[in-house]
Amino acid sequence: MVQSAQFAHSLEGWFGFLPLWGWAAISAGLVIYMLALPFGGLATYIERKIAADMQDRIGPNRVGPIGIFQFAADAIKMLSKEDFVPKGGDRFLFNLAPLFVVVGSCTAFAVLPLSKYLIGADVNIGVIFLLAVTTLIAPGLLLGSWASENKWSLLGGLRAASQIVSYEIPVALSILPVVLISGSLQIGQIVEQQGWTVFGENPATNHFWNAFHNPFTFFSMFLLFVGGLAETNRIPFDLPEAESELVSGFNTEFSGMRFGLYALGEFCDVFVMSAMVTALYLGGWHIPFLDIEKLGFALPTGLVAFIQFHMFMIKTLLVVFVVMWLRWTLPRLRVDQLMGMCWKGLLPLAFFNVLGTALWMWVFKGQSLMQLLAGHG
Amino acid sequence: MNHLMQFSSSLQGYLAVGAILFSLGVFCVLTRKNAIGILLGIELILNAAGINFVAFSKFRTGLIDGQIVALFIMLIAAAEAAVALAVILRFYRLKQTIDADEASIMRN
Amino acid sequence: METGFITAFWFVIISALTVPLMLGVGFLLRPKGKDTRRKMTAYECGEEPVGSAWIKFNIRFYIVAIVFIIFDVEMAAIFPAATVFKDSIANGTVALVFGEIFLFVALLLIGLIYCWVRGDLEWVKGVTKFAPNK
Amino acid sequence: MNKVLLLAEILTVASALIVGFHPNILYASVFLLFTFCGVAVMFLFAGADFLAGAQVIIYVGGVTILILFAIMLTQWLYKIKLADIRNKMVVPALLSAAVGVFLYRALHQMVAALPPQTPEALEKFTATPKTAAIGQALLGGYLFPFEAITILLLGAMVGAVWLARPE
Repeated sequence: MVQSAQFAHSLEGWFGFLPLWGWAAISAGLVIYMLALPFGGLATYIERKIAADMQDRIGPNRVGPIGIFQFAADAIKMLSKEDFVPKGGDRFLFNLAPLFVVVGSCTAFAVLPLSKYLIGADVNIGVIFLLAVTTLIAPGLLLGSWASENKWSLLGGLRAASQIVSYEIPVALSILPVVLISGSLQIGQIVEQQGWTVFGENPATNHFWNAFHNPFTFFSMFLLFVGGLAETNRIPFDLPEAESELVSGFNTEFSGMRFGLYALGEFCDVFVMSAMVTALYLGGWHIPFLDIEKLGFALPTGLVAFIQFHMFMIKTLLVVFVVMWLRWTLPRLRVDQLMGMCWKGLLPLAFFNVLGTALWMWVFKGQSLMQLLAGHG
Repeated sequence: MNHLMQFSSSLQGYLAVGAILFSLGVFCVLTRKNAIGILLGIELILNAAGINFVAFSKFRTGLIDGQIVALFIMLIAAAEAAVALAVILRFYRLKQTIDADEASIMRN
Repeated sequence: METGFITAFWFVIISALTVPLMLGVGFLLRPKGKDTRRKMTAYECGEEPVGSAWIKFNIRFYIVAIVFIIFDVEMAAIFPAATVFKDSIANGTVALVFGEIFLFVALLLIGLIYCWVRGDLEWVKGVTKFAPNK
Repeated sequence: MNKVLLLAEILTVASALIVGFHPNILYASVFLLFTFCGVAVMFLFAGADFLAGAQVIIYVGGVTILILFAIMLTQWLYKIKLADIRNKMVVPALLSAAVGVFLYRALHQMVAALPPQTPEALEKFTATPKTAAIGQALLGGYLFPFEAITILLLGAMVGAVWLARPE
């Protein structure tokens, strides 16, 4: 068992004076209001800037320097828009749907390992928790689309639900190799094992990034990325909200802040997916080939947490950038291609990767490529 | 209030919730005309069984076996839901209704 | 109960409270127009909506959901077995665990292949059958 | 922490009541979702951490979606057909209440028959992670039931797809 150093513990250690549950509440509030929601807001701006750069335009540039406050302007606009439930619609479900989406995507932030000392909730079923919480999104989208009594919405919602649930299988199966390697579902432990330093002795459990553990996990990472892309309804898998076919898909009838909450939930989900790739395959908070806690002199924990947090954010935002980059690169798939790709492409490949990783573990006694190269065996 | 909290975290609390869920499930099965409604009742009953197994596993035996049985219940419940809904769908295509009273071909 | 789950509960509570909070702020700021009939109609690109939106949709969605739930269950059941795989290498029961995972996966793959061969995974059925030179 | 458990139990029972009594089946299935979530939290407090996750994944992510699809597919005459609960409710209510009371009493006798755990043992049981233990058990004594369930799942998938397939 790794010494659990969750956000609440760290805060209690640094500041004291409140009971642990108080710090737990504060850490949850901090992660949601200082990371999840601001990211959801800023991502809209960043996405538009990246789009503009790729298409040789300027993009938003009016509000603040280089348009950085565009997201605030957007938020004010959304807040001051009129809000109504369509006439034949179901008011109760219409109100309930954004709740599912926001809870599903924001609660997933609880298990993201921002740093060794800043994991919101390093629960011992971390991976399962992540998968379980994000399943709340699919019923939310389905109910919201049904409640708005609009044909575009219903078609979009059905597509969204069936796409999200289908791609959940390849996503879970491409997480499975990591579980095989780490022998744990606890995300903090999974990340901890991905450390590697060239300046000294590595613990026997550490085996560098999971992506480079063996060839199968390398492919598994891409499967996870593609599956995550589909789960978050991003291009090229954005059929549920394909503008040219379904107006705006499942959120056609959602106006003002309700639409804002949907968009927010979606961007938070993109972050969660990217963070999942980072934490499970790209070493999480670890700086490549360097362990800042074993430099020979001790850094204060606060500084370590700060550095690790930035390392994690750099990696995650790089993955987010790739997601946005793909949006302006790839065309949208057709619905039959989408389903075919899931069931006939990703699923058999994911099974293959699981069995391949298991075989590698068996043959090489659980050693990673890096450990074999370093001659640990 | 304190008493209620004490009760809720005891074995009796779990059993009470399980019994309520079970009887509501039975009620649902008996009163719903709709075949999907009957399935909802069955899901409630299975959940009640799961609660009881898990509660006994913690409060009495201290072994993991109750949880494994609860896991098996879940797996079987999902398989059952898939098959039951497929049957309902078939019935719907046959009769254009899913009223359980209409399923009387086998009668007489 | 460990700290992690306490924090996780707070995450659920705070993110659930965010929704009414934001909608509440919006409620204070936004104009309250009258609900005219035209405004309340569903958006169908400017046309008057015809009939109910609760249409009968393609049964494919449903079949995909059925196949999904079986794999979902399988996925949930295989995680505990995968967790003990690493330890089993050390204590020599690896063949058993590997065999078990392999059997589990193989049996479900048979089901997948059955659905695949019978064409249940084809979204557009009949297009290839009727398309050529008719 | 007991407050959270109490809240979860109230959520479970309240939403189960709505499942039982709401005439609209779509609402009933939405509240069934809340019941599942409440039961998951109860599992968590009973030391079944993996089971709680599996409960959410299987029931909320799987069964609910399937039920919602089925309702949406079969109930396209929404308002006419969804409100179909029988008018005679007294006899079923009495009957199910009797079943519930009988069940509770019967289990209560079992509670008395089995020796209780010490508070320390309960604490320890709740705190230990269960995933690996479940994995060991599934590979040990429960190997045969586990494989039997795999075959059941295979049969269920093939059968359900065969039944649902359009001619």
